[in-house]
Amino acid sequence: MSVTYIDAIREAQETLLRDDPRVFLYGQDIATFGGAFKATKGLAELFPGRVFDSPISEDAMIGLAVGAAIEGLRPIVEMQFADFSSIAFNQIVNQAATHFYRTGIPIPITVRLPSGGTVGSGPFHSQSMEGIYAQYPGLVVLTPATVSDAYHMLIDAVALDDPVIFCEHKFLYRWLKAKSINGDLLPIGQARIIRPGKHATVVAYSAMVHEAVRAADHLQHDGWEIEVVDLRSVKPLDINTVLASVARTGRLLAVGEAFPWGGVTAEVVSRVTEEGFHLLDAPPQRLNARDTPVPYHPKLWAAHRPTPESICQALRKLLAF
Amino acid sequence: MSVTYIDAIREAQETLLRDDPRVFLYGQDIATFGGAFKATKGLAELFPGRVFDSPISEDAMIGLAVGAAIEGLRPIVEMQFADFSSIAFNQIVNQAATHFYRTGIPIPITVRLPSGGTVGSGPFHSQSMEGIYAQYPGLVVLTPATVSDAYHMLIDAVALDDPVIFCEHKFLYRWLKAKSINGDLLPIGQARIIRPGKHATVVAYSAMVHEAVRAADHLQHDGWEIEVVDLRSVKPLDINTVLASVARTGRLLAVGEAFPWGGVTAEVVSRVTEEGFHLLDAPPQRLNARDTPVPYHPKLWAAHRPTPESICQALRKLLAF
Amino acid sequence: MPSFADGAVTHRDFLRSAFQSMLRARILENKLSSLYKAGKIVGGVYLGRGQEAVSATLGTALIQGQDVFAPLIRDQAGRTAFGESLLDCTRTYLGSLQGPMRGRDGNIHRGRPAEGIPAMISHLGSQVSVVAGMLFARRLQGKLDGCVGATCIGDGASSTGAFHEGINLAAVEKLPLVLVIGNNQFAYSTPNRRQFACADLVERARGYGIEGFAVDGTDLLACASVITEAIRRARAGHGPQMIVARLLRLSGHGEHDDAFYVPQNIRNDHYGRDCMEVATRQLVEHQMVTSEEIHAWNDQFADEVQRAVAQAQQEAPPDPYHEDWTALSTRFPLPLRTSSPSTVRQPAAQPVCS
Amino acid sequence: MPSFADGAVTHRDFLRSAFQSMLRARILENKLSSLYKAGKIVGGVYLGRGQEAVSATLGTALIQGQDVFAPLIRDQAGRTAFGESLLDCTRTYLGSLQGPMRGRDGNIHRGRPAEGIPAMISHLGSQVSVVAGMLFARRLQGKLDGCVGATCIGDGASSTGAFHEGINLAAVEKLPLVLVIGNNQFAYSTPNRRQFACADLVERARGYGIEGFAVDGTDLLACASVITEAIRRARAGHGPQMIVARLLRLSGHGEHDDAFYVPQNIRNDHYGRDCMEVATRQLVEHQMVTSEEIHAWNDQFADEVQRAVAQAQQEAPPDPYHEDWTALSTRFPLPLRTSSPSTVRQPAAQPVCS
Ligand SMILES: Cc1ncc(C[n+]2csc(CCOP(=O)(O)OP(=O)(O)O)c2C)c(N)n1
Ligand SMILES: Cc1ncc(C[n+]2csc(CCOP(=O)(O)OP(=O)(O)O)c2C)c(N)n1
Ligand SMILES: [Mg+2]
Ligand SMILES: [Mg+2]
Repeated sequence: MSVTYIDAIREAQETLLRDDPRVFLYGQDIATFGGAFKATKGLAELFPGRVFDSPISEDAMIGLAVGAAIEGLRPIVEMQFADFSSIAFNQIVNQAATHFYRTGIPIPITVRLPSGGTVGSGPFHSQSMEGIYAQYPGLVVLTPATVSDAYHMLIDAVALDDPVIFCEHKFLYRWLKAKSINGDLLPIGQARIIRPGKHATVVAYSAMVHEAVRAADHLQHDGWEIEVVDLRSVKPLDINTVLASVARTGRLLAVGEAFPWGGVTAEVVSRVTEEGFHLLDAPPQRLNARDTPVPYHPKLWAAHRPTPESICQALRKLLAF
Repeated sequence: MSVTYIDAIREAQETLLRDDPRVFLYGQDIATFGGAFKATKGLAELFPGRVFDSPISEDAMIGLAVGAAIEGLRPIVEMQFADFSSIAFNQIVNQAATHFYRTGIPIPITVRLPSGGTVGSGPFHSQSMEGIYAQYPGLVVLTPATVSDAYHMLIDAVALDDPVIFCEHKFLYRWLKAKSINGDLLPIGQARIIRPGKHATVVAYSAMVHEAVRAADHLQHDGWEIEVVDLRSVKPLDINTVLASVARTGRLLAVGEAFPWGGVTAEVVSRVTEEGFHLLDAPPQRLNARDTPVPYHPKLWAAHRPTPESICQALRKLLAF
Repeated sequence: MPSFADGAVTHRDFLRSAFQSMLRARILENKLSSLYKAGKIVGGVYLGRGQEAVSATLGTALIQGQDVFAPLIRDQAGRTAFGESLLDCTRTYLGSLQGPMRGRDGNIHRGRPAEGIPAMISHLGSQVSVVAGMLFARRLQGKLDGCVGATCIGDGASSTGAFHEGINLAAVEKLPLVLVIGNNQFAYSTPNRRQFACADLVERARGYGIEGFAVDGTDLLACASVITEAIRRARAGHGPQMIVARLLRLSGHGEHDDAFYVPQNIRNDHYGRDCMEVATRQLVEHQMVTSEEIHAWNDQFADEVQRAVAQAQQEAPPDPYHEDWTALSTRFPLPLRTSSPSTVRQPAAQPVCS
Repeated sequence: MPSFADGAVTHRDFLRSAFQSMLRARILENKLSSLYKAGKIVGGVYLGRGQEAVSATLGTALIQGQDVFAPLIRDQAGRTAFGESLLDCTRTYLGSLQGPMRGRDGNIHRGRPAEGIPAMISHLGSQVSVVAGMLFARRLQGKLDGCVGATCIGDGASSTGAFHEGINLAAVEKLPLVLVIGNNQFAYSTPNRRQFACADLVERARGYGIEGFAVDGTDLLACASVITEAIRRARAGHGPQMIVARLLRLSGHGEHDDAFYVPQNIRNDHYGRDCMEVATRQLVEHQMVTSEEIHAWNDQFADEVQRAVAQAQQEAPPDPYHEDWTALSTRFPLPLRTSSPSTVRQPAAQPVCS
């Protein structure tokens, strides 16, 4: 018996629909079909009139959710792929994100973005957009890396009064399994030390947490103890946990799967150098995807994103400094 | 006799239309009306059939430009305000930006974004989106700060074979004047030391260059010599010029007008700490706008963005370290 | 023939009320224009001059506290008719901390979403789906009966993808959405022929599977007849209604714009006439108002406007040092575990997909 | 009555040619499906099964080297008819470095833009304005005469803002754009009733001020008649043409999908029939082809497909170590001053706005 990451997301939505009458689901192919990734499988039958197939209108899907939130509901919108949220970009960053600041009325919508690369998915079904949305004031951007976090953080996302961009990693959907959803809760906005160590800190989130842990396991053979911090939430960003870790290790590598200019890893490195410069024994480093669209071919894709090998390599360089 | 920043942009477009038959202009209200900011004033009459009023369809405007570029033309698209490019987001980041990598056919379009804050413009007519676009592979993102750069860089933007996001600052449009457009050329991708100094480096771009220079002038009274680097282009980012400056001063403050999470200043700080950690005598700092939508009221706006006063304050803290 | 009667409101009362809102808006907007020209308002000033008949009719026919009204750029008259106070307007334009936008947003970007008036963002077309969402939510909550949601949009905004997605979604959901397109022949400076190629935008209705009406937007009686009928149909469950009102914007795009690009022949033609004059003539002729009443109203409204301006002007602006500089209603960091329930939630049943 | 004649091509030749493309595509796609099921293709496989008549007719009626054809997800037949080689398909699906996308993009996301075949991005609706732009550019260059640009789209994609903005812009510019909407009744799993509320999407044409045609997409003769006429009208300067072809997708959305959600009665109805069978019957009955010919073609095409697959399979994949990992055609840093002309450009005249 095991629970996958996608099971956890489905379960969270079932829990939410059951426990909170304000919740409804809106998205393409999420009713009868149960969603492109089956994250809503069976929910339309379990909760008649609460799960809706939308037209292929991402802009209007978010507009509808904002309107429903104004009226006191808590919509969860599924984008079929994170990449298609580019169509809803304006409604997300200008309508939803500014609403509370402008009017005092919060917009508790949750936008689920199936994110990140998988084999053969290519430039338009692989993107990681957390670093785009996090730039806009008024959004909370979550990036769960574990089965239990996928569950609890989605529940928490809907409980938050602000719009949440919920970045689920497609690679983890079926690959990541846990015995059960555990009760190891942390509040939104708090990072987790997922693997303790003392020689260097790797800050990662989403699927990269697992790649980082593998790299750390590998370096263990050489006697290196690498601490891995799972950010969980990229906005707000729990810089205190990161700083505390860097205080112990003196070395920082920030790893992300998004494009390399700016984004989460740049924010992490900047915050650490601004606030914890004296803690650093070596120049902090970043490892991101390459600066091209995400390639289709598995061989290119494997070289486009960070892997345990490239993380090890970056860590060895950092440790040798 | 003087030339303003907006004159320079208009002049560049006149030069381009005259010298290059592949160039045409497309945008809302740019023909008879000459554009919301008069950047195309008179050009429709001077160049019949080369300057077009578009429908209010930002997505299709960029799609049209991409198609025209495939056919060998060099469209310049004016967004009425940078903020409205959020509607064209998908066509810019997914259609235009990926095209060369995918097909080998470059897309030489120039998208002009009237950017940045001005008094009373509020949340949707004030945004600075350079840090959003720069995250996407396949785009060049330019941010001219001077009258001459506004002219020469727009000419260069159209000469580049890649899509260029040309961020013009609305505040500079009429406020910034020069005697004439000078011949002080630098290639795209090269930063300029706009004010030499030795105690600290301020890296800025667009309107913030002028605020930084004012702050530097002010600190001069106290004997501080502040070097100001104008990035000119935020992608590519000329880290060598920045590093050389930091090598001289040992101190870095990155100033931007965009929202504070990520973006240009985070990229600058991260690059400097990664590559020039040993050059730093103090923790590098950032100064950005506040993490809220850009407020309407002049009093709020003045406290939302960096000003000479807040830059001075940040510099004093940095110098005191 | 459609009737003006909507519940207890008689034809005469309806028209007098709409007319008063037109007048109040015109007087207010004239004042805003002078304030702008005197440098007392920063940013832009956008007027609904020439569009008051359409807007006021809509606002009058809607029921405050029950319906949704998402006004756009030229809807001062509709706002007034729907019950927005003059102070909401002057406070927003003048940046008072007491206004609904507290100086954070300005001019026509104001609203009271919790009272059924969404606060528009600039991006044209974006409000259509928001209103649809409000109606959709009410249906889910079993509160939709008898409600309608109305929003206005220009000819130019009909070219936005957001408009298309929003109205199509409302049609699919068969929501009581009333969409009023004010075709004032220009979008900023851009004439209709550069905006769309059909003869009349009302021809779009059929393609969305919704009902469409064309109306002379300069004619208050026509507007009252058509708009109340469309609202009646929406209320009665006929789904979205599209009304295309033809008229001319009698000001610049904003008060910074002299509208030099509007040719004289267009100004002179039928739709170039001023709906205020037409309405005055109509109501006087039909003996629904007297000139004396109009004079009295003029004085009364000028006085109201004057007071609304004076009050907003004397109110405190927002103070950046006391401003809450956060865009979130949630205060991070959250106290440990309080964002999660006290008991550990376990999945209800076996995961379906394992 | 529209005629099939387009230049020198006779009715019979046209239909035989279109039929051959249908057959070639069907055989190729069957092969792709097996390769996918055997794990030889990563990512997705998207088939045009049941839509070949529409697509092949379009591709056959367009002139390679002169027209623009922006195929979408279900256009293998149209691609083949327009002259795309089978190798372009197999190389892209199999990730060969020799293919037009060089392993950087896959499956149906391929094209040769310089040869009039834009390479679609996934975001539905986005290609409409790109094709409009290609035509617009040709007009500016004086090269538009006689050209048309065609693109295909599904019923679901008609709900996108990009579709609306693109077709409206093409109508405003009166471009020779031919838009073929393949209404296969489903968008992935979503049925028409959750996608739009009009009776037939062709009713949208009027609202854009363009000409519209409805056609039975399972009927090759009808498709040939209607689509060639629409293309003729576009070529003759009548502006954009919208064709709505009704049919049923005879596969899953992709080969991972068993389409359980398509009800049996829809499968059984008129539009559920297979256009290949219909076309075979039609052409045999009209004595345009013989069964022997069809058999021979079957063998020939199977052989061609086999060879295209085998060749792509043996070709080298892209090599990450030799990949040029830049998304720009410009190589930065630019050499000093070469991006600027050698002489200092000075503004031509006095600045207009100073
Ligand atoms: C998506 C978008 N693009 C551009 C603008 C800039 N803009 C503001 S109003 C306007 C003209 C609107 O014309 P129309 O819709 O006809 O309304 P009208 O002003 O005539 O009432 C434009 C182009 C905008 N607000 N939103
Ligand atoms: C903007 C956008 N949203 C969602 C998707 C995901 N998606 C890919 S194909 C598809 C269904 C398309 O349906 P339709 O347009 O009817 O074409 P068909 O597949 O039926 O030929 C969806 C939802 C997408 N590609 N683009
Ligand atoms: Mg208008
Ligand atoms: Mg379909």
